[in-house]
Amino acid sequence: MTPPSPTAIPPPFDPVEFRSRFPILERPIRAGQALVYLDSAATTQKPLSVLDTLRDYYLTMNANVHRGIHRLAELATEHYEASRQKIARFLNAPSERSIVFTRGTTEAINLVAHSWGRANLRASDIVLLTEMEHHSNLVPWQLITEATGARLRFIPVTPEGELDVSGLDHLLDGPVKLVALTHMSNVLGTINPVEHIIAAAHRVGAVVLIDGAQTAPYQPVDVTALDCDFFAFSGHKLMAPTGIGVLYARESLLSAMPPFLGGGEMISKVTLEKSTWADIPQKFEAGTPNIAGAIGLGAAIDVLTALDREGARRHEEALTAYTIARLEEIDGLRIFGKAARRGGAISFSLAGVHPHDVAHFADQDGVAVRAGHMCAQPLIRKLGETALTRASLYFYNRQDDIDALAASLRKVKGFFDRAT
Amino acid sequence: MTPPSPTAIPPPFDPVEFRSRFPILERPIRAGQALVYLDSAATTQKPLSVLDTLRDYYLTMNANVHRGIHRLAELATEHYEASRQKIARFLNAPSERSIVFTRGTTEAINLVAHSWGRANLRASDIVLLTEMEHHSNLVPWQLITEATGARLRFIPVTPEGELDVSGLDHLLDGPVKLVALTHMSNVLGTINPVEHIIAAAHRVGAVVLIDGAQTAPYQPVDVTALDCDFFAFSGHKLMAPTGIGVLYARESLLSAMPPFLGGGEMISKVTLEKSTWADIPQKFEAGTPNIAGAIGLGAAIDVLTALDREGARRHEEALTAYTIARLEEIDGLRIFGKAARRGGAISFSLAGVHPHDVAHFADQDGVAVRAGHMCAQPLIRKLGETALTRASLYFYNRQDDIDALAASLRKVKGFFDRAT
Amino acid sequence: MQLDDLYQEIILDHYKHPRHFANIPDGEAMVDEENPTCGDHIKLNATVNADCVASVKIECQGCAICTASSSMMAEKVTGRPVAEIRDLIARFNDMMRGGPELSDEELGDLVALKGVRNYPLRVKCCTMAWHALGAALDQQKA
Amino acid sequence: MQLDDLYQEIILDHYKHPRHFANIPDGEAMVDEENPTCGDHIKLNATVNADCVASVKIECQGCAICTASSSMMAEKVTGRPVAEIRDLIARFNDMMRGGPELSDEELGDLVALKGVRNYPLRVKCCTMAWHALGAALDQQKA
Ligand SMILES: Cc1ncc(COP(=O)(O)O)c(C=O)c1O
Ligand SMILES: Cc1ncc(COP(=O)(O)O)c(C=O)c1O
Repeated sequence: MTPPSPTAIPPPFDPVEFRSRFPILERPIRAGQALVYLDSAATTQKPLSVLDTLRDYYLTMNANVHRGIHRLAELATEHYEASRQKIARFLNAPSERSIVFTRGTTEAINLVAHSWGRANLRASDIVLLTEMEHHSNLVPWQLITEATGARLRFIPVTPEGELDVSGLDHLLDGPVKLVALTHMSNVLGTINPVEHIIAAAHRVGAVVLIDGAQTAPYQPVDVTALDCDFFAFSGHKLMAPTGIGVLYARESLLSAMPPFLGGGEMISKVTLEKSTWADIPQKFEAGTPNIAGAIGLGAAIDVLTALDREGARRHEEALTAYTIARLEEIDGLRIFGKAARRGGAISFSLAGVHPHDVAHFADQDGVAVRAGHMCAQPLIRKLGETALTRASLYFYNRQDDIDALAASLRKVKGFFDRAT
Repeated sequence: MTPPSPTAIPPPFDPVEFRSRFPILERPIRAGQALVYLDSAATTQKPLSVLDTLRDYYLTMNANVHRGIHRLAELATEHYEASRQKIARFLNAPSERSIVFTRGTTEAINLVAHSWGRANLRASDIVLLTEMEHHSNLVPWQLITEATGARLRFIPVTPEGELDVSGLDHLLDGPVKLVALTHMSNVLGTINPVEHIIAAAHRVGAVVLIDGAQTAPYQPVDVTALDCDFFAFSGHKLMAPTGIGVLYARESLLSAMPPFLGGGEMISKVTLEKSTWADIPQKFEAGTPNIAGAIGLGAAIDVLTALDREGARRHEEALTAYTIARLEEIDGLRIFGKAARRGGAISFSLAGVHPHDVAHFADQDGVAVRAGHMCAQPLIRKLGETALTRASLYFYNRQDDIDALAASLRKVKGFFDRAT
Repeated sequence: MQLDDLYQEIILDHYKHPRHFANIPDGEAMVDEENPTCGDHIKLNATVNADCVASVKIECQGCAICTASSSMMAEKVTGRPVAEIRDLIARFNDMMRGGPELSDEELGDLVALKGVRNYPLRVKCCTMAWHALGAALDQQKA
Repeated sequence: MQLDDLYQEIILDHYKHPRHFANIPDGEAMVDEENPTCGDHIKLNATVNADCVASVKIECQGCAICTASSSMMAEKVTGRPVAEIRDLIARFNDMMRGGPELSDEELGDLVALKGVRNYPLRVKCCTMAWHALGAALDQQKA
């Protein structure tokens, strides 16, 4: 668990070596059948170093954090807080005080909705979202605007699957208090022009939350350069264990926000009638946290930090282009999302075959893809569909995976075409 | 991960064999120094079978649950839901539909406070707690009564560290909507007469939440026999990974409660403006859950289920009596909590030595105990102290551990007595 | 590929040429169900006459299994006594979830759906229409 | 046991016989600080006269390290220029958190607290009084 020196220049990204760190990818999914994992936008696989860190934690330092003064508690606390520091550096946050551990992106956004939202949203205030949000960045705002009387507005999506920001000034006109949007669509792969939108939102005094669930794994994120007010991501989508995620929040906002969950750790002085709160970020970490998860997230961040990230990103970019090219050769296949700036989530329909059947056939060939609404029902409906199939990539994928997918898709197409 | 047949009669509890499943207990905490772990009320150590289950999950079936129709998603979902069933059986809940996965006890209680509390508490309603609650079962109610205008009342604690239920009828007089209390004090070890209090509360129409963080690891819990409405516990306190816990809730209550966190998984139909909710328990599990944690919790439950639990409990009971006897031999040592029914959390003061110094000295001998307010400031204050030292046991402890503690306490006492 | 047990000829036939299907305008469906996991969507209307299922109309946006199951069900139940169909719904759903098998004789064409039991994540696709029919019959009673 | 570097004679002496300690009634403290982790509690009043720290009064419920650090600090700072003490507070706290060491000469008796640096979880016990004094001096300025 020695963290790599941040100044060392990493060796060029080596896709074969990188893939070899993920034992599950070498393991047959059924007798004699290789796993072709193309569902990384849902969750990524975990490298051995992360699994070793988890086990090592439990075998050598398991204890509750912050509360004990024995050696195990000291070790656990040290590693837990070291992970927070790694995350601050990973996001280029000014301080680890603005890093709150959550279960994942969903809890992070709900934390902002409950704490910042209830304290700051008044009747007829406006929360501006987009039509391409994951349910996790839509439903919390529906709940909180219903509770506060605030209203929702949406930046529309173009037929190409990009945000239509031509009417942004108009959408920002009025008492817009918050703009919350995804950095990258988990359906279309589109990378949104968040810098532009953040600047525009700040001009009218709105704060901005970026749902970074899909970008944090993919490209370097710099919250200071972005100048966003909140940034949320999930560990499990960047090679870390399940059950851990992060809310970055501007320190001044976080300090001013009322607590969300109450309990141990987040207090300063407690009487039966009244309590005062701990300093940030502890104020927002009530109860025993996912200690092993947080330390495992640190190990996953170590993997990313030690990587030639631009090389890894280019590998995935090239593979995305390859995927699109191979899929477009298939008769009746239609890809949704043609954005110029995009990541490796590729959704499509196949004429005459329902996505469930597509995914089922693919699975029989060992190819794991997703079918359904991908937690973005409003977007799928806007695209005129009820369900899509999605293949999504990560740095460990290779052309072979795509070739297997394409072969499987031709097979299912053939099967359903024949049966007429 | 084959679950033990629930009907098999387990062999008599064997403390030596049981202890051998916890490798951390055999590992020196410093060069040449054995670990004496007496902080299990804060968090327990993990048996190898739980760690193997975690690793096995990541190496053979890691995928997001409920959303995919490929083989990995199928395996992950199957094991995640099997764990929910194990927990339902473990608590003797009528159905797994009343089992909600949370991060731990703290989040479970906050879920009830936010969802049930906001929907049901009105100005001048009363929430009845006790003076011995952990901050996690106090602060959420302070926050929610402040938000709703409801009021708090407290069942007092006697000098012996038991609940004084003589005035219970009086305390239940008025618009008492909820009674929330701990099953076992994490400071005093006292096991509370919850059956009596639940019956009395139900007679006046109040619902009852039991904080089972300390009892679920210790003794069999039967929520049906208890007839409680909510029951919360943490995995990490019963040998499971960090970041996972459980809320049991009566199905009728859970169905009627509004959602807490919004996001993926917890929805049925989503439009931009409005959403409808999934059936219970999914309605309360927004976002990607701690999948590995939940499955690891299932493995920990397997350990308990396969155990001669009465034998294990009696082992801890005997060790508790031994601990009290050995500690009371020490000059100037005072034990807080003299309840007849009690578990293995033993808090004490040592005349002339601050608990921090006690714990620090103990740690230098490899003995891990806790010092401070143990997340129960109001109770500690009521006992007339600002901090205490706590030794807490679990089934893997043995007399040697207690002897080491006693020796260490004599040493620190001698050290501070000398220096006058 | 072992898919032939799942996607049998008769299932594909019902998928391509579903029976008793019709457009049901929004708000005119007795039952309107969505599978939140995947977006499968069924609207269903049923009429009862002299204690028999007189007619079933379905609009289904779903996969081959969901569509074929809907179509085969509609064929199977039309004209049959409500009490018998209620019983069939219960036992069919139970069988799909691992309960006792119905005889091939009783199942008729539905035999083709038995293979779905080997694919737990598809069982819901198969039982959705049956749940919807049950809900529609409940409304008739009320 | 390596505790002698931590619990030196002089620390125990200040713990048993703290200097500049007094009862400070609730509400009369300039600074009233609690360590949420452990319940250590410090109340502190300080007066300034002619740019010097004229007096420090402390009420402390804490461990040996916390108490001794409070007592030794009070002795050290009384009568010294405020500017010098501010600087000392900053550098002392910094040293305790791994920053540059102060010379033994400058530290005087405080040298005995250096050993606390080897026990990260005790550092807060040691710096609490210094934070409180800093806060009290800030109030004098305002
Ligand atoms: C009685 C009691 N309630 C609640 C909690 C809080 O549990 P957690 O920190 O796992 O949420 C604890 C333990 O810390 C406890 O002992
Ligand atoms: C864009 C986006 N936002 C939010 C989420 C929710 O993340 P989680 O389920 O980890 O909370 C996801 C993934 O499911 C996502 O892709």
